[in-house]
Amino acid sequence: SDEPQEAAPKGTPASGTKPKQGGTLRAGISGGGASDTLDAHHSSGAAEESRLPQLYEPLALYDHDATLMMVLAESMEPARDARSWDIRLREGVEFHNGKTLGADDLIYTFQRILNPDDPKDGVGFFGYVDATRLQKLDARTVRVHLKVKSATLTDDVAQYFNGIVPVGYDPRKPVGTGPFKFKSFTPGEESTFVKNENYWRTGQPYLDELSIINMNDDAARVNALLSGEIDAIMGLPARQVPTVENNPELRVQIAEKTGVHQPLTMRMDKAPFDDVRVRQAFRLMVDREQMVQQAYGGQASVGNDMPGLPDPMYASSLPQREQDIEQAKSLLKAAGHEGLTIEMVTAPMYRGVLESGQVFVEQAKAAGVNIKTKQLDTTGFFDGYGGWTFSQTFYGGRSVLGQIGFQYMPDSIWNETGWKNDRFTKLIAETRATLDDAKRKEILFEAQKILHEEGTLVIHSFVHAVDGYKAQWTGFNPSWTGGPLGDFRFREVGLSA
Amino acid sequence: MSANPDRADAPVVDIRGLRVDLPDAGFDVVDEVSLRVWPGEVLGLVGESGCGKTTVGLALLGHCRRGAEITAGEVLVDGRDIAGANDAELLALRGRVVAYIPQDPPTALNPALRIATQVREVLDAHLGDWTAEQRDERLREVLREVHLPSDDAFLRRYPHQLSGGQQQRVTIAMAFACRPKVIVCDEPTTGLDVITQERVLETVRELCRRHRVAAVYVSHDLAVVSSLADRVAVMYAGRVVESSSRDELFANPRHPYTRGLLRAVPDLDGARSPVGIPGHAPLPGARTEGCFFGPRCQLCSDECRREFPAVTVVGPGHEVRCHHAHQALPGEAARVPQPAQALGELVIEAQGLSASYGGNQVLHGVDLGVLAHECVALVGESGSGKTTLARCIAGLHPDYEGRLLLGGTELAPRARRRTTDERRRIQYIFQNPYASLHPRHTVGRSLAAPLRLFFGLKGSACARRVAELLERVSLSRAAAESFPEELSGGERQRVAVARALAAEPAVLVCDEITSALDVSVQAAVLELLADLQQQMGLSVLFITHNLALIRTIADRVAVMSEGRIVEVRPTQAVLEAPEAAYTRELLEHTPRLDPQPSAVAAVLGPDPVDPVRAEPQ
Amino acid sequence: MSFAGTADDVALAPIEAVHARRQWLETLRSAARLRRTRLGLLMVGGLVVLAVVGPLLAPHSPSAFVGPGLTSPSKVALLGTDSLGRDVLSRFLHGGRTVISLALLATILGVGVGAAVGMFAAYARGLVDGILMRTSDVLLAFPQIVLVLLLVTGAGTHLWLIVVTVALGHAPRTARVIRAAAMEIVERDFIKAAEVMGESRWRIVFGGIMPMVTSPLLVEFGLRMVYSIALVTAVSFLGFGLQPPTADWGLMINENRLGIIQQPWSVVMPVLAIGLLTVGTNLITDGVARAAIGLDRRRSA
Amino acid sequence: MLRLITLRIALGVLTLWLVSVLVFVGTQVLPGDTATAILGPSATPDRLAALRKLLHLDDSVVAQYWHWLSSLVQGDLGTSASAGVPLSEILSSRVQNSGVLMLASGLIAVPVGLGLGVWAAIRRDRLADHLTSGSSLVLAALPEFVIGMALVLLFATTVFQWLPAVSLLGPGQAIWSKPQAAVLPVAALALAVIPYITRIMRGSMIEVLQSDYVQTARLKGLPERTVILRHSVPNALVPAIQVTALQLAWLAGGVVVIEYLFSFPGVGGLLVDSVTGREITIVQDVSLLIAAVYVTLNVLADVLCILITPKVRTGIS
Ligand SMILES: Nc1ncnc2c1ncn2[C@@H]1O[C@H](COP(=O)(O)OP(=O)(O)OP(=O)(O)O)[C@@H](O)[C@H]1O
Ligand SMILES: Nc1ncnc2c1ncn2[C@@H]1O[C@H](COP(=O)(O)OP(=O)(O)OP(=O)(O)O)[C@@H](O)[C@H]1O
Ligand SMILES: [Mg+2]
Ligand SMILES: [Mg+2]
Repeated sequence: SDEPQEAAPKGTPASGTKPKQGGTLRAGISGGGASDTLDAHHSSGAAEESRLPQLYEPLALYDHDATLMMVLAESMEPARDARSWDIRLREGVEFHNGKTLGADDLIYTFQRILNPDDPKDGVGFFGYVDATRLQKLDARTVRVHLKVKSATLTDDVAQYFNGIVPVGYDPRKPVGTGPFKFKSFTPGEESTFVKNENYWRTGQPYLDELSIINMNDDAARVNALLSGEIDAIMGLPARQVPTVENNPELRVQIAEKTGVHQPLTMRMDKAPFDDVRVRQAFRLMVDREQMVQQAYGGQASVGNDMPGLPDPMYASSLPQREQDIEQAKSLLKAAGHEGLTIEMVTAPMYRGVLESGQVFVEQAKAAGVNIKTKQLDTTGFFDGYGGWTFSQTFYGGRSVLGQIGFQYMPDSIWNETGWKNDRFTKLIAETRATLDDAKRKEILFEAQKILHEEGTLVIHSFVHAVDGYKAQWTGFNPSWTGGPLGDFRFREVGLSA
Repeated sequence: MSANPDRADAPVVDIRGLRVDLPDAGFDVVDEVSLRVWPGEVLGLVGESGCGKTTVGLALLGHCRRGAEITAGEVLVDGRDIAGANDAELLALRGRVVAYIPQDPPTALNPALRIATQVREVLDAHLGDWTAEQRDERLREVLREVHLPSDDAFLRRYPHQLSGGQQQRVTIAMAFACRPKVIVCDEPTTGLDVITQERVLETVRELCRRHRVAAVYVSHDLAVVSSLADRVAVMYAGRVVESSSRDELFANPRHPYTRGLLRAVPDLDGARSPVGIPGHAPLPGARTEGCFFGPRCQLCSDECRREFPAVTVVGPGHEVRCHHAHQALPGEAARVPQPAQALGELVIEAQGLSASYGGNQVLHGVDLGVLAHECVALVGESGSGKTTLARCIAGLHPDYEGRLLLGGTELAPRARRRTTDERRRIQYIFQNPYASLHPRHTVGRSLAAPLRLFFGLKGSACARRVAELLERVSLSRAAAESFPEELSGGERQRVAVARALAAEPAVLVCDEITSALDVSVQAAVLELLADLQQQMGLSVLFITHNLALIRTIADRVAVMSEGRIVEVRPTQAVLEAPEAAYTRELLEHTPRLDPQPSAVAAVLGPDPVDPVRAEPQ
Repeated sequence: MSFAGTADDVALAPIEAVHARRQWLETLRSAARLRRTRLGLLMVGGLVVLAVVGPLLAPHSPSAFVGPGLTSPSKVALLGTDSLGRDVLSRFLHGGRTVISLALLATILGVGVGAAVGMFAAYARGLVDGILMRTSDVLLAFPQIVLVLLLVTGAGTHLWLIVVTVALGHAPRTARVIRAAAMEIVERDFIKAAEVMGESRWRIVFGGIMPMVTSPLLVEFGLRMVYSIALVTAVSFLGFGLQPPTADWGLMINENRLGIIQQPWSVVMPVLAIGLLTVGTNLITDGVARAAIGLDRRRSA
Repeated sequence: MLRLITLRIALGVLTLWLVSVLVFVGTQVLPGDTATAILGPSATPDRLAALRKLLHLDDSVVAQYWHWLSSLVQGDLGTSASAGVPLSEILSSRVQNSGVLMLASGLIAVPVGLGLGVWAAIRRDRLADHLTSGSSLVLAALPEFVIGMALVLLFATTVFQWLPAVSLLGPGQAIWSKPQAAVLPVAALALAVIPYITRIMRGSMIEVLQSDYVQTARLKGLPERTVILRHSVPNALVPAIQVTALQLAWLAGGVVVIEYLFSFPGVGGLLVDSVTGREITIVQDVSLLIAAVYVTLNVLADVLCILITPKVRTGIS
C-alpha cells in the first residue's frame, strides 16, 4: 500500500506566498522540561518532536496529506517472503559534520536503537528487526533481516525519533542530516539552530536561524505571541483564537482534519467494563457536540469511537453515535450498574484532557453515573498506566492501521484497556496480508465496526491543531497528524516574500 | 543649711500651678504643683510610686511622656518658661541649663554606643563654639569629677561593661557635663546596694555644692532624702501635700500622710517597729472626691471628703495641704512584743552548700540552719547569693553541691524529685508579688492549687478553705474572685502569703518579699508576717538587703557576702556589736532616717503598746 | 478596687465555678472596638456568609454548562461564563467553602501543634528544646512550596494532604513565635511557684503558660490564617491543589487566567474575594494585636 | 564572639545536612522514577530495567544518597539523566536569573522597607503612618500571585501595555541584558516583602523611640536627627534584620509562584518541571539550594546582629 515515493521539496504553502530566504524564527512550544534531550532516538514528547526533526531525518515520514514519503531512503523494498528488506539510501546526503551518509551509518543507527542494553524508542515500532543481522550490500544499501514477517517496515520507521545518525554519534554533539544544525540547547528552556547550508533539499531551509522556546504555560505562550516576543506558538487555546484573529499582525493556523484524539479508556477485563453494555452506555452518555463546544471551544470534530479520522481507510460510513441517555440508562440497568459510581484517573498530560474529562463527568450525571476524578501528575499517571480501570489518555494522529497496531492488538504496548477480540485480531491480520486496496478497506471496515460496537474507548472528538504566528511568516502547512506548526517542519517556513 | 524660703535671690526653678494631663484618658497625673528651688539647694521630692514624681521632674525639662501633656501652670527655669518654650529653645535648654539624671542607668544608656560618645555628644550639642580639644578636656574632667577613670580604654567601653554604680556615674557625668544650673535626679540610686548608693549620693552632693547647681532629687526613700536634701516636698496622688525645710519636716511633720510615712520607715537603730498606713495610694483616674488621702486617713472628716484642702502655711516655709494640719494623730496601737517561743530543733539546714550558674560559682560552702519557730534573717548586698540559696532550698536551683536537710532527711535538689510532703513543708514566697501570682488566674484559683495538690481539696470544701485563708491574711472573701491586676501590690503579697500558708508549711522562705512595695505597705505586710509566724509557729528564712527591717522580725541574723556566710548571731547582738568587718560596713552605710534619732522619737511619741492590729482598715 | 479589710460574707461558690474572664475573649472584645477590626470582620464575615449560603443562591449548578466558553455577562450568566462555559457567578458562589475550610483547618492544625511544641520546648529547656527547635529549623529551611510539590505529587491530591502540608509549614513558625513568648513566661515567678508546689507539667503548660501567650497566639493564628489562604489558593493556582471540576477560587484563577482579556470576571471575582479575605483577616489580626498590646500595657501599668 | 559565630555556622551546616536527608527521602516517595519519566508510557520493562541500571537507580537508597551528597560536596551537581548534560549547565543560568530576581527585589525591598518603617514610626499616628501602615497591612495580606496578577493587569495587558507580561529570555541570556523582563516580577516580589519589613521596622523603631535611652538622648538636648540616626535606628535594626533575613529567605521559595506566573526562567519553574519530570537530582539540588539560601541568610543575619550588638559582640571574649 505505502508505495515508496519520490520525495521532492513539496508542500507549497497553504497560505501566503512562497517564503524568501533569511530571518530568524522564534517558536514557542510546550511539553518540554528538565528531562529534554537532543538524543536522536529518544523522545519524551512534543519538545523532542519539535527539535529532533530539525537535526535528524529518518528513512521515511508521513507527509502533510497522510501519505508516506521517503526521506533519507531512496527506496525500501521487502523481500517476497517479507522476512527481509533492502534499504537504499539517498545519494549525496551529507551530515552536518561533512561526512556523507552511507550504509554504515544506517547499520550504526539501527544497532543504537535496538541495543538491548539501552533500547531506544524505535524498538516499540520495528523491534522485530534483527540487529545482529544487518547486512551491508554496498556503500548505500543495507539488507535488514526480520525476526518475524513484516510488510510495514516503511511505516514503522517513519517516526521523527528514528533519525539516521553518523557512526560514532554522540548526543552531546548532535549531528544529523536535518535542515538545521545545532547551535545551543538548554533543557526545558530553549534550543537554537542554524541553517544547514548543505541541506539536500535544495532551496530549503529558508531560515537562517531557528529558536525553539519552551513555554509550558499556555498563558505565557499566548502572552508572548501577543506581545511580539516570539513569532509563532503551537497549541493556541481555542478561546484565544478570536483574540489572535482580531490582531492584524497575527495569523491563526488551524489543522481541522487531524487524527489527534483524547479518549476515555475503559479496561475491559475489569468491572464494570467487562460488561460490554456498560461500555456502550458510556459511549451513549456523551453529547459529542457539546463536548466539542465546551471542552475544545469548537476546535475539534466529533468522533465516532474509532481512531484515524483523516485516513481514507476510516470507516466514515458507520452511523454517527449520538447521545442517548435513556438507552444508556437502560443498558446500565440491564448490566446491574444503575447509579454507578466510578473513579476516573487523569493527569494534565495535554491541553484539553482535563477539560474534556470535566465535560464528560458532567454529562454522565444525566445518566445517573457519578464519576469521581482522581488527578495525578503526568509521570505518576503513566507510571501506573494500563492499570487504571477508567482513565483518560491522548494520542497523536496516525493511520487507522497504524493506530490499531499501536494500541489495539493484544501485544500492543499501548493497549491500556486490554482490548482483545479474537475476530478483530483475525481481521487485522487478514488486512495486513491483503495486497488489494479495496479488499483491504473492506476487511478493515469490518474490524472498525467491531471497535465501533464493542470497543473500549470513548473517542468523542478529534482535536484540531491550532497555531498562531506573526503575519510576516509563511509556510506553516496544516498536517493531518495534528503535528503543530506544520508538523514542526520549519524547513518549509520563512518570511513571506 | 539654708532652708530659708524667703531668700532674697531669685529661685532658679519656679514651678507654679503645674498640671500634667493625659488628654486621651481624660484625667490628670499631677495638678496644682508649685515648687521653688534656689541655686545650690537640693529639693527632695518624695512620695510613693505612681504619685507623679517623675512627671514633675520631666516637666522641668519641658518633657512629657507619650500621651501626657502640660496643660496648665508655668515651669520657670532660670527665668525662662519651659512649658511654653518651642522645640528649638527646648533643645538649647535641655542638657545645657537643666539636666536630667535618669532612674535606671542600664536602660537609660544606649547599649550600642560607647560611653565616651554618649557623654561627648552633650558637649557637642551644646558647646559648639568650643574647640574639639576643649570639649575633650571637659569630657575627661567631668569623668574625673564623678570618680570614673578617664583613660582611653575606659572611654571606649560600652555601658554593659560597667557596673551599676559606674553606669550611674556616667549618667551623672552627662548631666553635669555642660555645667547646668539645675539638675533633676530621678531616683538615681534605686537598685544600687547601700554602699554604692552612699558613694553616688556623695558625688551628687559634692558636685551640686561645687558648681552651685540647684537639684531636684526625686526619691521614694525618706532616709535618702533626709541625708541629702535641704528642703523636702512630699507628694501624694499627684499633689504636693507638704513641703518644708528638711529639719522642720522630719521634726514636725504636719500632714497625716507624712507622719504615717515616717512611722512606716523601718528603723535600724531604734526599737520602734514600723507601722503601715492602711490601704494604698490611688493611681491617676482612681482618685476620690475631696482629699485624696482621705480614704487612708485616720483624721478624715466630712470636710475632707468634700474638698481637697488648700495650702496652709504652718510655719516659715512650711506648707501643708490638710484640713487637720494641727490635729494630733491618735495614738497608734502598736504590737506587743510576743513572748519568745521556745525554739525547737533544726527544721531546715544547709550543709556545705556550693551552688553555681554554669561555671560561675556563687555560693561557697554555706552552712545555715533554721530552728523550729525561729525567724532567721539573711542579709547581704545585692549579688551576694541570697536568692540563690533560697532557690536551692525551694528546689528551683538543682545545680549545687552539699546537702539540704529537711527535718533531718536529705532533700532532692529538684522540686519535682521531692515528695509531695517535702514540697508542702517548704513554702517559698517570691520577691515580686506582681510576678508570682498568675495574672490570668483568679486569686481563688491560685489559692486552690496548693489545696488541691497537697490536700486533694475540691469544690466547696476548697472554697471554704480559700475564704479562711483570705481572712487569715486580712483580705475579704470577695477577693477570691478577683484577678491580681485588681489588687494593689500589698494585697497581692498577702495573697502570696496566703498561698504559702495554704500548704500548712513548716518553713517559709521569704525572698525580699517587701522590696517591691511602698514603705507604707511594706510595714503592713511585715506586721502580718510577724503575727503569722508567732501564731502558727512557723520557721522563717527572711531574706533582705534592707538591714533596717531585721530588728522587727528576726531572731537571728545571717550575714552573707560573696556567697559566704560571714556572721550568724542573734539579731540584737549583730546590730549592736557586729563582728565581721563586712557587717560593720553594711551597717555604717545603711541610710538612717535622721541623724538625731531623738528628734524623730519625739515626734512619733513613745512606742505604741496596743495589741496586734488584726486588720488594717 | 480594694479588698483589704472588709470581711463581708460572700456566698461561697466552688472555685471552679468562679467565672474566670478569659484573656482571649477580653482581647477579642476590645479588638472589636477598633475600627480596623470591624472593617476586617465585615469583610471576612461577608465572605464567610457568602461561602456558606452562596451555594444556595447560585442560579446554576457550578459544573453545568450554560453557554459557550468565556462569554461576557448576560441574562443567563450574570458574570459571564468561564473557559468551559460554566456560570462564573455560580462557581464563584460555590468556590469559597473549600478555600475557607481548608485554610481554617490547616491553621488550626498548624498553630495548635506549633503552639503546643513551642510551649513545651520553652518549658522543657535543654535537650528537648534543642531537639524540637532543630527539627523546626529543618522544617523551616525546607522550602514549603517544595514540600507541597513533593507530597502532592507523591501521594496524589487529597484535601487532607493539602491541609497537612500547609499545617506542617505553619507549625515550626508558630512554635518559634510561641516559644519566644513562652521563654519569658517560664522564667516568671508564678511558673516557678507552680513548679515548687509540684504541679504537673501538663497543667503548667496548658494552665500556666498558655493563658499568658493567648495574645501572640491569637495574632499568630490570624497571620497563619492569612498565609494559609494564600498558600491554599497558590497551590490550586499552580495546579497542584484542588481538582477540577471543583469550584474553588484558587482553581478558578488558574483555569481562567488565559481568558482574562476576553472575560475578566472569572479571574477578577476570585482574586477580589481572596484579596478581601486575606486583607480582612489581616485587619482583624492587626486589631487583635493592637488590642492585646493595649491590654498588656494597661495591665502592667 | 568568634565562638558564637562558629557555633551559629555549625548549626547552619547541621540544619542543611538534615534538610538534605529530608529532601532525599522526600523525593524517594514520588511514584515512578527518573527512568519512567524519561521513557514515558511506552516504556517496556526491559527498557526500564536497562535505564535504571544505567542511572544507578538500582543501588541502595543509602548508596544513592551518599553518591549524591559526596559529589555535591565536591561541587558536582550531577548529570541530567536524559539530556546527559551536567546539571551545572542547566542550573547555572537559572540560578543566576533567580538570583538576580531575588537580589534586585531585595535591594529594593530592604532599604524601602526599612526607610518606610522608620518614617512611619517617626510620624506615628499621623497621616503618613496611617497610610504606610494601612497599605502595608493590605499588601502583606495579599498572596504574591494576586499582587502579580494585579500588576500584569495594570501594566502589561489590560490597562497599560508598558511592560512584558512574561519574562522570556534566551538560553544563556542574562536577565540584566533585558531588564524590562524583570521589572514586573521584581516589583511583585518586592511588594510582597516590603510590608513585612516596614511593619517590623516600624514596630521596633517605636519600641526604641519609647525606650529610656532615647528619652535620655532627648533630655540631653540632642537634635532630632542625632536622636533618630544615632540612638534609634541602629538599635531598632536588630529585630528588623532577623525579619528581613526571613523575608529574603522567603523570596527563595516565593520565587516559585512568581516565576510560574511570569514564566520566568529561574529555579522555581525548573523545580516545578523537575518534580513532574522526576528529575530527582534537580529537585534535590534546587531544594537544597533554597534551603542553603535560607540557612545562609539566617546565619548572616545572626552574625550581623552579633556584630552590631556590642553587648553580644564584646560579651563573650
Ligand atoms: N504619659 C503617660 N501615659 C500614661 N500614664 C502616665 C503617663 N505619665 C504618667 N502616667 C501615670 O501617672 C502616674 C504617675 O507617674 P510617675 O511616673 O510620674 O510617678 P512616679 O512618682 O515617678 O512613680 P515611680 O515611683 O513608680 O517612678 C503613674 O500611675 C503613671 O502610670
Ligand atoms: N540566672 C543566673 N545566671 C547566671 N548568674 C546568675 C543568675 N542569677 C544570679 N546570678 C549571679 O549569681 C550571683 C548571686 O545572685 P543572687 O540573685 O543570688 O544574689 P542576691 O544576693 O539575691 O542579690 P539581690 O539582692 O540583688 O537580689 C550574682 O552575681 C548574680 O549575677
Ligand atoms: Mg518615677
Ligand atoms: Mg535576690
